[in-house]
Amino acid sequence: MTTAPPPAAAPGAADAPAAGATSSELLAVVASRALAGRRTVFAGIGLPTLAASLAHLTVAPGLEIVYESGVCGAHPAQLPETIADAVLITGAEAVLPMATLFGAVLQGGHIDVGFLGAAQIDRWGNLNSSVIGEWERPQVRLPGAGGAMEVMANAREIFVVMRRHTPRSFTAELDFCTSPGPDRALADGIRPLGSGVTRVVTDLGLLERAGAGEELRLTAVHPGVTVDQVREATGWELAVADEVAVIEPPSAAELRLLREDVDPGRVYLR
Amino acid sequence: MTTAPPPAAAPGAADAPAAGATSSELLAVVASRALAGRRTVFAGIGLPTLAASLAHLTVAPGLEIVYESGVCGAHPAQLPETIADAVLITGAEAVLPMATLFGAVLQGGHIDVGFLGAAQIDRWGNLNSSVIGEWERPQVRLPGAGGAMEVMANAREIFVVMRRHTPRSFTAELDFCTSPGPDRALADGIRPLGSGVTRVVTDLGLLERAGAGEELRLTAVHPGVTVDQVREATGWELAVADEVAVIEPPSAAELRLLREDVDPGRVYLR
Amino acid sequence: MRDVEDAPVARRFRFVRAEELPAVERSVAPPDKTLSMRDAVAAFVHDGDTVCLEGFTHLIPTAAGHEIIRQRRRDLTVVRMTADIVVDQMLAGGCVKRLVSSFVGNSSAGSLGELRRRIERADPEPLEFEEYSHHGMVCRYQAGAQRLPFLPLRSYAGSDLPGVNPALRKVTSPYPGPDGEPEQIYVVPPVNPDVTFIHAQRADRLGNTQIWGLTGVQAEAVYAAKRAVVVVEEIVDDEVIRADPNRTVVPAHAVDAVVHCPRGAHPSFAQGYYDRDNAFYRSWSHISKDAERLRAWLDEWVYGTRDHAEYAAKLADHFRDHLAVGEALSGQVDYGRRL
Amino acid sequence: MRDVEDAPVARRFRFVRAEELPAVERSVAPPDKTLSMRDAVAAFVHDGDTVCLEGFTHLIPTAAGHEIIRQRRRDLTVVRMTADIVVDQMLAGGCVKRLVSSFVGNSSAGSLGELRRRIERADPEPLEFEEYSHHGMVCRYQAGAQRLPFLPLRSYAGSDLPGVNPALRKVTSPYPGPDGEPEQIYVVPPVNPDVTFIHAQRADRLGNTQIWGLTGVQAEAVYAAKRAVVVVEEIVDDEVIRADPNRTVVPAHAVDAVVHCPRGAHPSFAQGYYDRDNAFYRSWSHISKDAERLRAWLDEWVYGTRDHAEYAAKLADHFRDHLAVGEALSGQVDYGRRL
Repeated sequence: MTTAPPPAAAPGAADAPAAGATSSELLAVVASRALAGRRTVFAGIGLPTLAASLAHLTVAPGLEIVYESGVCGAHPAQLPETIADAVLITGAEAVLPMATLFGAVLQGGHIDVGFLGAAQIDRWGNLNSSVIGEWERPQVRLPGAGGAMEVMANAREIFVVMRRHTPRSFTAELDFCTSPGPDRALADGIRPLGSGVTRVVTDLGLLERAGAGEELRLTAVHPGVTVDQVREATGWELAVADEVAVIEPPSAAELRLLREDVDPGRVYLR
Repeated sequence: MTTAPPPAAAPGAADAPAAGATSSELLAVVASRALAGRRTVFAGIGLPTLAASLAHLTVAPGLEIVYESGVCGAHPAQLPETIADAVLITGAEAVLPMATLFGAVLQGGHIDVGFLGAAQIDRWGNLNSSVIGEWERPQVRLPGAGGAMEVMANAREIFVVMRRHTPRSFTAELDFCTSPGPDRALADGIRPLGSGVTRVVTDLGLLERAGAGEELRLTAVHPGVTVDQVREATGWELAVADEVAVIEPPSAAELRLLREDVDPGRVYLR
Repeated sequence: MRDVEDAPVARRFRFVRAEELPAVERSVAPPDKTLSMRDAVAAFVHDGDTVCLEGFTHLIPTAAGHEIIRQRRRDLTVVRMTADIVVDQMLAGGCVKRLVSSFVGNSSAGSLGELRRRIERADPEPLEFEEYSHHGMVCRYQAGAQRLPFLPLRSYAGSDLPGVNPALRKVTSPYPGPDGEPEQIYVVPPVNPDVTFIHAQRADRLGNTQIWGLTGVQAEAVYAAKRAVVVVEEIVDDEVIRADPNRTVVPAHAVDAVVHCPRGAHPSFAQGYYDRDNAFYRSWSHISKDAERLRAWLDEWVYGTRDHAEYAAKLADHFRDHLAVGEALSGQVDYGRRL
Repeated sequence: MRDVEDAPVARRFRFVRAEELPAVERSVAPPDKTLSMRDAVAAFVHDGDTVCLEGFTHLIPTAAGHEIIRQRRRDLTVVRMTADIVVDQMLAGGCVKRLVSSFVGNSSAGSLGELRRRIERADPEPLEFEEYSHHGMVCRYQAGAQRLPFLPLRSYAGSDLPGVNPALRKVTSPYPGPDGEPEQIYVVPPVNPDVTFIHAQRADRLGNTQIWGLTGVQAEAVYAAKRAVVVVEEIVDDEVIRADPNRTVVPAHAVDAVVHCPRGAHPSFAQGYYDRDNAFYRSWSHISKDAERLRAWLDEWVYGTRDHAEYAAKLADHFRDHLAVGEALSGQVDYGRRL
């Protein structure tokens, strides 16, 4: 098994790969590219907001960012610190009651891509954000479902961004399934609208699946990362694509936008 | 059977009975008195609006008038011509989406009294506003349910105002039951919130019933009207109270308010 | 799982590559959804479609109905809570095969002549009629908007409507009722029109739509539809919309086209723009009572006008003398900005 | 039917008689619902009650929670979508036996120490926890507000939540599914709190309540409750409310008391009034991690203050220096008046 050489820099070009991107920058850039051409994205705070904002400036200029709090088409003057930050409301295109947000926008099928995080993910893209241990008396009580279950069930596809790819978070068996992918939903007799998790961006690479019946498969790694590394960091026997790509590192232009326009205060680009 | 003498006028008093009240004025005044102490009333345009507006000025100063269009607490500068008249909106306390109006306000049980009209009413207070003849090919196609069915099912009680008390409108059998009272609902296996029609004000007198299991009963007549007259004008064998009252005619004060404050343009006081 | 031990690491990577990125400027224009009414109807209304026109007394999308008549669409299913003048006109224009509604009358001003001829005498042809109550229609729009198989409501118990409308059904609640016994409730199915037209005071070019006064069921009717066209009195700058995002009743993502059509709600009204033409409502009962007179009216006012601008121009004096309104400003609220 | 042939015509008439009518002037004052927070909590919160506090990140009714702690209410069931700092404080105050919620965390700022001790270690006592998702809670409020036995939603299929929450059940739709087969869907039951508290920017004395920015689920939570208390930054004249009736999120008929309590939503924010105290959110994770430190905090900021005015006064400099916001006005719309 070999690692691909780093892509050749286009000398002097504004879009040349940049040196010294942090892990956060790497994840935000990779996730932003995956939003190419999308219409609507349901984003949480942090990396998803960075990715969506960057995509808005690059590959998806028509992208409408929708927040769980009911904000549609936010144009914040500052980087928001929560999904309900006052700066998201002032200057937004619409602020909807939650019943409309969850009922018509999300369940109605208007979200192309939803970003979700989780404490645990399994090979089918099921997510746990509820507990470590038993629900009744957990070792660690996590925040729970919030709207994640609804995003999973109703967005056309789900992107997951995980800062740390470890066997504990990429687990063979979830302690609790908070947000089930389509396979579990179908087993429960109900067909969800979307494909569930289609992309998982991690500090090691990219896992993908197309929808129900498919498991996550390693399709790309960051430069310098080997397939074996990813396999060892995964708690199940990881499926690997026939050809594993090397992810193009952030370009100078992407990093400049991210650092100067999207998060100049380095709130999330830690 | 005797007819009671007209009530003695209190000479010189502002509230003395007035001569020359029209039928519309009579109905509006009688209906307004029945709103004494009520909190919320769901009113259509015409006599119900006159009655509610007069009650607001007399027996029910805290009365909130709710319109099917979503207007709550209207303070119109002019008499409204429709339930959605622009003058009802400007200066109102609240304008609600229809989903909130029908879901939370009406079905939620916030309406004390709903006013309804109908082409036909039966002895149990069931109403027809759909068709004369067969539904599939009616002799006369009437407007239909609108929100009347919801008012019937969800208001605590229903007042019906009928300009003309005739055997065709007070019928033994409805051509079609649009808005069923509680007896029909119970027979369908569902318990409604309210009592259904509790008062019917007509040009002849007043019919009342307390709720499920009771039929309408003549309890009062206008001065000069006999019980037999009402009986003949009713398409079923009319129940009559042990003691039938004579309705106090409109006072001078009530008429003055009605003519000068409520409907100075004589839009409905024809 | 197949053996992946020796999967080659390749550069076949379907993410957008850095060099494919568009110029990194905000100059990329957002999608402009403005269309003429003619183009919007041509694009979004086809023979046999299910077409919803909503607006409860306020902001009735009359001009859209007239353009559908002009373009002689046929066999439409029309969905509208209050089937009133515009529906009577579409019936007379021969556009409508089926009507889904909860009120078929000319407000409190009288009758709909064409509708009554169609229903009472099948003249000139029968009208398929699917009848609900208002709340039933509201719930159908909500179910459609929310992609639900049904919604429950406390209506219909004991009514004759379920006997003539098999779409009205009962469900037993999985929770015990107040008396501990199983509880039944009626439900309605969703409605998902091919296209919904609404009229509104203003929108931006992206489709963010603001309505004040009666907001009715417009948002639900738009969200329920496969396509939505918003007809507006004014197209305004983004900044006007974004100064007051709570006023946005329909967000851009739910809108496919924005049509600028002042006075397009006549004879209904647009709060703050023009008043209801009550005289026309009253006269409609007379016009529509006589099939010939109704045809003549259509010839003059719909077929005889090229578009709604021409219709409105014929009414210019009437608007000025009878339908103009004075000012009653809302006051402002402060959304605040971070210091 | 008994024989009524000779029923006497009598004057026993229970309508209000003309001479009983009150003076016919508009001078009769409308009901003034203003109360102090102390009186509102004393009147509407009893031991063992189900108490809802709503506000999604914006306009959290913290001051109401603090007064409930001061009055040492016990055995409450607290209903709140995002159980956050105010819930952690009420838990620490010993007020809460049971929690109904869809998110138990300190926003993105960290953990709720007391809640985790209660759930993870039953320390100092167990907490009954009924867990939902956000949309599930929204539907519970809607069902409660609309007096429905249940509402369906497209969540929960395949989740482990129904296994730990028997209130999550399935219903079979009476209409065929997309594939022609019977279709199942999960439903949630209504919630009807004994009392709901919300915080809002302004209301009049009758209870007409206006909110801008995030309006969340406040209207549904109020309509679902048997009693509702609205806590506001400002009590304004009727005229302010009535100039913009579309801004009224909760009408007077749904409100039992109006409490004037500026800055009562701290550490959350009130759009246009003050910003979110993000530093406090971050510090709460540390404060609440240590039970002793949490008790000391309550002693100083809740038990040690007579009311919220005193709490806010202690923070006056902090509000001025860190939470003040600049102006961003909404612009005005014209509601029009008949000429």
